[in-house]
Amino acid sequence: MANGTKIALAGEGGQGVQSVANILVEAAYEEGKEALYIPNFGVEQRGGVSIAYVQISERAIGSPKFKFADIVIALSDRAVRRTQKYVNKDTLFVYDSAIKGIENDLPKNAKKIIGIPAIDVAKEEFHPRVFNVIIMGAVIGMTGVVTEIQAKAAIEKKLGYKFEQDPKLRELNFKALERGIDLVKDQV
Amino acid sequence: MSIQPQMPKSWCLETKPHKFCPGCGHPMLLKALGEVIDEFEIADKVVFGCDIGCSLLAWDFFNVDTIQTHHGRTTPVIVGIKRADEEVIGIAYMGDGGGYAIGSQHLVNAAARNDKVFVLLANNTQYGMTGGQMAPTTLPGQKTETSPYGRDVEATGPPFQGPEMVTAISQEGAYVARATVANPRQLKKIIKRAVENVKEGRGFSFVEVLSLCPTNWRTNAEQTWKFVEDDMAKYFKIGELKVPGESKEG
Amino acid sequence: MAAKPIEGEKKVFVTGNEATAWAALAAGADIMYGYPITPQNEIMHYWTRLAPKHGKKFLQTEDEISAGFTCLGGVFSGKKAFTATAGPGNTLMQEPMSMAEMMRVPAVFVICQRGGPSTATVIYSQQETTLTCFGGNGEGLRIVYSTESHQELFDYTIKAFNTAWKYRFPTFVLGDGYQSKMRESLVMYDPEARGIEMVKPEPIVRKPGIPGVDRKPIHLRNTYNMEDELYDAVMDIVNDFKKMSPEVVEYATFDCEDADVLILAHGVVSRAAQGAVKQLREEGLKVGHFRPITLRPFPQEELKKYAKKAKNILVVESAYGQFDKMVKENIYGVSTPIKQYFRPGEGITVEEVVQEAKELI
Amino acid sequence: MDIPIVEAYIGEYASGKSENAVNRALWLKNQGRKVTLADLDIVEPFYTLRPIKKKLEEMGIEVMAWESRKTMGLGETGNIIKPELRWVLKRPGDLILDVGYGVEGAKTLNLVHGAYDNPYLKIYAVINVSRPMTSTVPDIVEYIKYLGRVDGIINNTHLGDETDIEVIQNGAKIVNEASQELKIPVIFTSVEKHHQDILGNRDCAGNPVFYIQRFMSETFW
Repeated sequence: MANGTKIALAGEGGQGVQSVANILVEAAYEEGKEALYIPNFGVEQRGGVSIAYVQISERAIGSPKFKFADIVIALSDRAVRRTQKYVNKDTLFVYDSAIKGIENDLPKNAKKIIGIPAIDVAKEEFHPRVFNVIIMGAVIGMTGVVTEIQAKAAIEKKLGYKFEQDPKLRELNFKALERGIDLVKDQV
Repeated sequence: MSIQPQMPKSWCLETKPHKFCPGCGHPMLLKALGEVIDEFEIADKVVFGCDIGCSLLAWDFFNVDTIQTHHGRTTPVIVGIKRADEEVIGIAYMGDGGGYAIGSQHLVNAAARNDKVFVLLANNTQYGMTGGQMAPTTLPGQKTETSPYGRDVEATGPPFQGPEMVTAISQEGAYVARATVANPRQLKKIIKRAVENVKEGRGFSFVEVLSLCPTNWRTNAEQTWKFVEDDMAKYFKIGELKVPGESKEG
Repeated sequence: MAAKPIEGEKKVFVTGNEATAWAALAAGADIMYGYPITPQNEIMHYWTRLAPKHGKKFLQTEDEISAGFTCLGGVFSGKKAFTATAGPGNTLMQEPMSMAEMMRVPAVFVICQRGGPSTATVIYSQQETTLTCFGGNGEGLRIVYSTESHQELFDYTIKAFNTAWKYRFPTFVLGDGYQSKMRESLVMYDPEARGIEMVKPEPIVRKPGIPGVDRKPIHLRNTYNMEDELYDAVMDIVNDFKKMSPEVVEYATFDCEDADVLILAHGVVSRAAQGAVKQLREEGLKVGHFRPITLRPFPQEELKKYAKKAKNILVVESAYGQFDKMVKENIYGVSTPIKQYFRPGEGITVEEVVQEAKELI
Repeated sequence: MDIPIVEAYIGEYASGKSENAVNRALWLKNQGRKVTLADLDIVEPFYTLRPIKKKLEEMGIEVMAWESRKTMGLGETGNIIKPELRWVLKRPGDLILDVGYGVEGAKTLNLVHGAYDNPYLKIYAVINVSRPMTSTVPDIVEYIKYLGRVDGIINNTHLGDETDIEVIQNGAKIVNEASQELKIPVIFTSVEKHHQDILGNRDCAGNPVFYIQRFMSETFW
């Protein structure tokens, strides 16, 4: 953490990777850390691979772009292929184990490759819409860049207006977060 | 020359005699405008913008604060001033090239937004200052330096109908008319109504004035008036096209 | 209507475009003129949300030519006016910018560089450096601040209004798509509460009194008849620019004094250079970094001093040599070898700069 | 008072109208006549008489043209004619009109009050065979017809510094053929002074030769 944690989150447009990144940096900022988040926007914003570059650190952050990530999270087949270039020997490479046909595309040089069943868990245990919150939990679980409490506060800040109308949603989101943390518990 | 008694008060004496060609339509138009500025006593409220082209010779013409801008860009400069200072009576002065060709997007959008400025455009059917090239308003068959065999409407389109276009796209409160220097009384009346319209904050004002360019038409006095009264009038209908809530001056 | 857009100081975590809009408000800007183009849009979005609450105005124009010219109109009437654009919009806006240069119109332009040439990408580059500094048919008599962070976007947007109105030159905040779109923290503040003196704007036309009666009419032009007449007009501007330069020039140095390798970068790329210097110094390598903050006027003497001392120079930029050209022009006569690392339209990382610098040791 | 000489020089872009007009005016002046030289070039006037106005006036010719310094906005080239030009025919003495080029040709003279009613007016078309638009007999014939009224032709064929006798004589031959076809006389062939020793007083087609000095090279600024 001294030099900061660099995270590349990649998925299909609509999977919510940008909002995970947004909530994550918000939480880090609230916790008093330095945070920097840069979306890759542009043509890929709609219907392409969406990548969020996040850096969280105790110290001031330098270049918004980085060459290698400490953690890569790839949530689709295209995202798996697209994010290989951010992987080096120190990278934890996380992908969703429900993605098919990528066995040969997983990076060979990563420190560790972790498959998590987030898509299935979301579908079976929660609701497909909280898929990205599960992912957020996984990121927190692996990195500890923010505390669970702070993450929940950030979610509350972002979705509080919805929770007020339907308090069950709060519980759903918070449970999803916890489940995400749980998914990677023994992996790192 | 003892033209002094006829000069509007708002004309700047130090810069007279002016630099327009003998027989040019601009001074006639600027005289009508000067008289209107006098009658409304608005010299301290007017910001006058002039374009590139012969209209720029008006840059020091009036005892009125004046900004000479770029070709086609007088409308946005005056709009910018008006948006920042609502008390201004903004007048953008240009030729047919500045208004209908290089600056047409600005005319269209100022009209569509109903910006409360007055765009005053002199139509003399060609680019005078650059040496008499074809303009959007050039008449069919008219010879210019870039239509040496006469304007071919098949290839270059017919004369641009400016006030008609502005009428179609402008909003409630807009004033649109076409006048001619051949009828000075009506010209002044129309300019006065156009100025009044922006002065009262009703909306956008646009007046096209059929003007004279004997220099580039290569016409003598008789031919000059014949060109504006007969030839141009065939394509450009004189009169008010849009008047906020009132009857039109025909 | 709130009394002041920002009371005191507050730490925030926002995008760069948001920071810029807030800075314009804090600087007391009266009106923004703009035309949509990515990655600039959110400056307009935030301005249009914030402005009416503070009695400020906005006009969305038909194109960037108009955004530029209406902005000059706003300044003529004595208001702090600004506009923002990027890429092809910057290209179009050169026409009004050159009029501002000739007529000494203190308009403020925020540039969010995107990829080029042509439409290219909406993401990021440093390829509008030459255009912003020297665009139009003129001599580049403009003040250009190249920022590296949200804090600087905020600081220098405020400063741009003051410099513009103090010296009467069009003034530019040269940012980029990364700075526009990324989120990071900064401290927003009320500049006056920090003791920053805010330069008051004044009408350029419609000064008090009736023209021709109480005072002379103001007749402004940008057209000249004769070579010598234009020469005098341009040289007046050139001389004012030279006179102002020592007061306006800004730069930052990082371990330059004993540096064998001197890394040169501007804008957001400087952050990668700073990161590289830190890392290489930790490894005991004598590497420094010089960053011009004003690209116009350029900190020529200051750069020369360090460039002379170094054994090698490394120029790093997200363009193909635009900054490099500027560097060479300004260190003319210095014989230190120059190596280039050009990534047109692409972000540059600490790792890349480290690797390039190491090759020079 | 003797019969005034009133000549208007017209012709294609860069055919040498102004050069001939200036030399003609100076020649008349040297005959002890009073001469006014008037600039009627309204398509590209910035490149004509204005820059040498002062110099010509010092040589004793009255020049009626704007001075560049006094013509705000004429940086856009500008073809504003001086009001006095309209009445230039009322002046005593000889008058040389530099009309310039343009699609309307001699029609420009409409701008001078009474020009077409003036019994002394001669309109001369200046032709340089080395110019691409007037390099052959048919081209010249078509071009001169297009100009409207033309009373005489001036052969001003040259290639600048590369002019030699062959170029001049070839021009004389071609212009002469065109002249016969148009039934419009060749008034003279104009040639730079330094060719005088070789060429003599007549060109190969028998036309008189008028020796000139170049002034217009100074007008490009």
